[in-house]
Amino acid sequence: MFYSAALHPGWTGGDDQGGHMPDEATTIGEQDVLRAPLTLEYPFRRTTGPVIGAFFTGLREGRFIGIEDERGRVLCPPVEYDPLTGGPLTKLVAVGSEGEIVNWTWNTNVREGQPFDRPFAWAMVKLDGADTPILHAVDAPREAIATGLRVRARFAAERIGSLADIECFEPVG
Amino acid sequence: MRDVAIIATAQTRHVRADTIHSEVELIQPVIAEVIERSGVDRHDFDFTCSGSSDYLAGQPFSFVMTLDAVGAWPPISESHVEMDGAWALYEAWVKIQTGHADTALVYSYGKSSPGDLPRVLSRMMDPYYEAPLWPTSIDVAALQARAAIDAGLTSEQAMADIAYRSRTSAANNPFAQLTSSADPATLLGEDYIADPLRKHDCAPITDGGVAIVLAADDKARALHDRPAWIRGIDHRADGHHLNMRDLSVSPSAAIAAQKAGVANGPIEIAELHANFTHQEAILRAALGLGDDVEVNPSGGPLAANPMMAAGLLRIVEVANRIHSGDVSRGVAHATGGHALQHNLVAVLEGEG
Amino acid sequence: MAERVAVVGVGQTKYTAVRGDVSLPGLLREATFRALEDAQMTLADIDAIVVGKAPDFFEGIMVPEYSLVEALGAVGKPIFRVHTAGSVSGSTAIVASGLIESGVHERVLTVGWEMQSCSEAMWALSVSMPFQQQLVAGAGGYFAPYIRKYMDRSKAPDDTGVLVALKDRQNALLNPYAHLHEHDISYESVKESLMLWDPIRYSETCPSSDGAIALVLTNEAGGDAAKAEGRQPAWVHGTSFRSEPGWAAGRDEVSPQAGKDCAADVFRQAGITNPREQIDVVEMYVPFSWYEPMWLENLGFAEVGTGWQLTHDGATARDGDLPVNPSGGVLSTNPIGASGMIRFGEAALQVRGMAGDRQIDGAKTALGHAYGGAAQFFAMWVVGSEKP
Amino acid sequence: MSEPAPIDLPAGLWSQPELDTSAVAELADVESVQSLRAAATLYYDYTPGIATTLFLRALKEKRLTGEVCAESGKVYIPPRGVSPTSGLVTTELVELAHVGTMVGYCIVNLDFTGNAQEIPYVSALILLDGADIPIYGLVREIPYDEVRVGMRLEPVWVEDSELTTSFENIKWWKPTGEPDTSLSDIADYI
Repeated sequence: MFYSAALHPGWTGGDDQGGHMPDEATTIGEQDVLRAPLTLEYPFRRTTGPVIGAFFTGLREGRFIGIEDERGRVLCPPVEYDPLTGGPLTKLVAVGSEGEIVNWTWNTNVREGQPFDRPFAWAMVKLDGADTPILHAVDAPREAIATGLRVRARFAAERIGSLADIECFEPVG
Repeated sequence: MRDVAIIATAQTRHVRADTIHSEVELIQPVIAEVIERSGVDRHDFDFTCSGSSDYLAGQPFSFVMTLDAVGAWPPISESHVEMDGAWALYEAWVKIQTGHADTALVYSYGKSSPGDLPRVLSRMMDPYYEAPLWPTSIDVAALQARAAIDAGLTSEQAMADIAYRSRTSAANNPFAQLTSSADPATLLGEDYIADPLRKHDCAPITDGGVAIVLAADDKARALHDRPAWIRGIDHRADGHHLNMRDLSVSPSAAIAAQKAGVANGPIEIAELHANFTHQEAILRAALGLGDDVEVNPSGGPLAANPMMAAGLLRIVEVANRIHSGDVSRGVAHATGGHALQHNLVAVLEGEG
Repeated sequence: MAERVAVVGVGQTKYTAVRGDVSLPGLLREATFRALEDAQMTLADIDAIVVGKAPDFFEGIMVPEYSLVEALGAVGKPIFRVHTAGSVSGSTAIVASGLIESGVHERVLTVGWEMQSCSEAMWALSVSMPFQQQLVAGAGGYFAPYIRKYMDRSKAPDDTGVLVALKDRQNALLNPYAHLHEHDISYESVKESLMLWDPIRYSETCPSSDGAIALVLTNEAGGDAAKAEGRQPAWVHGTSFRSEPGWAAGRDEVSPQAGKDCAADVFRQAGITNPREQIDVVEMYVPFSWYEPMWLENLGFAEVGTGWQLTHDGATARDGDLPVNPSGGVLSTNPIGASGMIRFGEAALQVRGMAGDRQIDGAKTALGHAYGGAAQFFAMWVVGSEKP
Repeated sequence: MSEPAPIDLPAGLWSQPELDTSAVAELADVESVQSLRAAATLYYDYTPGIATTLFLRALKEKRLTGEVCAESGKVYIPPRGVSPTSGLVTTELVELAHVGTMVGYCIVNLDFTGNAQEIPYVSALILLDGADIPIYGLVREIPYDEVRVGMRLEPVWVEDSELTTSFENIKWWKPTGEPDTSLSDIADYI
């Protein structure tokens, strides 16, 4: 049994005009090439260390924790390192559960795993007492979403120390 | 530093979904073609380097399978980066600078079509604070686009103009995936997909690959009558976390441009790895490109976006125009991560 | 071009099954800051960062170096990510070395890591692809037939692997960073451990570890400065990597040509004509015990078919003439994406005279060795206490 | 495995910094979060490519096909479309015999996630007559301690009605009963 380059023109070598992708293969066409679904599923466990752990401990307790960086700015969520120099940060601080939207987008193409299963706003929310915003979803109609909008965290009733402990943010008042 | 030049290039025709070929079947013809064009016997490459990502097609150790296309026998000096192929070129350039190599084969490829690319790319985000929410690459780009608009750097109109210009430029590019566009006014009448981004603001999902041959000094001169010399090349990173960066600027691209010597002479064309229209505005500012600089005459990533190869493809497009004599000095840019986090800038020149 | 390269900082974490007390960035920072402390530098002194780890699927983070940029002090700097399967962090150190050798940078930080506790690596290595049949049970299942081939070819005594495992695990007792500290290990306990992938016993396999290693490399001026301050550098005498197809007719999986070529290349660069005589210590990538005699032959330390004799004669023990893996090796510690660089870093510590209780007296020249894939990717360096 | 005995690291090493939690005293008395669970599921549309498709379509017809490297003449199975030693496209397919010689094996006693086999089982490298590279297969119908290199094996197929485009068409391999291949004849493979 033989098959030759003619079966998939262009595949075996260069031609300067059309590149290599065969428009149609004469013997084995696109419809004949096998395809199958492939699902990769991983149950990851991530250790948090004390700083990230403090943030998630705070969420479980219904509050936000930040950390002071080398210039005295409060980062929330907190990280172990100064965002510019990489130096170690150690001063944990409490941050409010209300804040304002500093950036946002309206997500129309909702994907599995996202906070809502209908179109919703992603927002960067700068919480009171923090100098950096946190990314999460906002439960409000599109026309209500705007930079400067005051929002507060809506915590989940059952909290385990996870980002899902924040259901979303919602407009204040 | 040794003089290092690109002396041959090849690329696939870029398509939305190549459901016919495996990854090695996709890249093999490109490698074979670039070797043939280079005039270097395949056993004579001193170094080989490739770039790819296992996440795109869901294939662990993807690069191990595609090594077959090189014919690594007898064994070769070879390495791989889990980055865009532009960084594979950078590693090869460094290898030549050490004196351990005079020639190098560089290739990269991506099959993004098997997965839901914007969702797959959410796995790049911070694993504690961002990735658990599954924000897509488009969601993140939209936040950056708003920051750029709010900073007065661009506008939805300017972005539509960029989309229109890019895809109509691609009409002359036989390898491009998208080669036409409605006019900007029509584009602006479309709905947002992630406010302020519309579909036209986003690079397409693409399967494809590219390859390059590098040679040093006299070897380059012997192999090509007009080598595309790499006069400067540098890459830099910005922070990752969206909340700790000013998304409207790209300090890392600016440093890389300065180190690569972009401003040391006139720039005729720039191929910028801007996967979203607003990123072209951010990069123009960072690289200090004037309005006279023609950006992405190939159509750029908005016309064909083979992940992990689209950055190296920018270098290919500039090199091709130098090889042909159309251009004597150009700049190529590649990016990695989301929201232009990691940026590489290369200045290419023809002889003289 | 051809700048001399010195290793002036080595930092390691305590390797263990689960580093439950640190985050991923915290793990890398622990190794990084220890390396910087050793080098008497700060993050601000570093020009570029080169990182390596095994496939991104293992930890579920695509291009994880990007979310680690701030943690590694890499903002505004070049960061570079290498991936060459199991040899990866050996390759990573070589790429880092090349950045200095080429004259592009003066001080480079390089980091390799793995948090195997994030997921089950065994699972990730055995992804079930459509249309395929799941027959190879992880890395051990792949390598076991080739180990059997070596046994058949060399007529090595059946307990060679037992002796290697016993030696490496006992060496590990002198290495405070090693994952496994099996104080009660014995010849019998290894030999009686469960036969997992016949002929590979449980105690002849590497553990799954969390851990990171960082190296600080400098140019000649940096190495001279360290020396002047009484901190002995390890000078890089040669680096090499070689690759071959993992699946090719006529390929010798027991003693791959790429390994032979890589060793020949690195020895040539280092001016080594008789490795058995001229190399004082070897840190060799031995994830399954039998690979010690196999690599001894592949690397040219022993004639074909006789590598096992060095093991049986005690030549590879701490007090032998060619100590192999005084750190305890991969058999005692295996954070996959760090394992290659650990070999390179331990080799550097030996020639610096800074290997603590595991120090081999008088070590002047050492080989660091890593391999990956289907024993098809090789990375090696030779380091010495004297300038090349 | 016993837990590693505690051992001190060299003194004075950089370690994780102590946190100042004085401003968040309310967290002092609650249990700290130490780790997160993060499931991730990704979906792909897998394409094995032309060469594998041709092979699998033949396999569905109970045929075993190999490809020939144009440079070395070596016969590869399963085909991948490109010769790994020459980098050339393999343009010639050949049909291979349904019998081969075992050139290597491993007895697997380890159960692992995703494993579908009963343990212990024999994972073997089988060199089909006419091929230059062995394929993997499961060996059954012989006590595993009698398995040996050189043994002649033939495939046991699923029922014809169950044939699909999958490697699973071959349930396992069994001894043919022929005399073993002389080891010198397969010296290049063992």
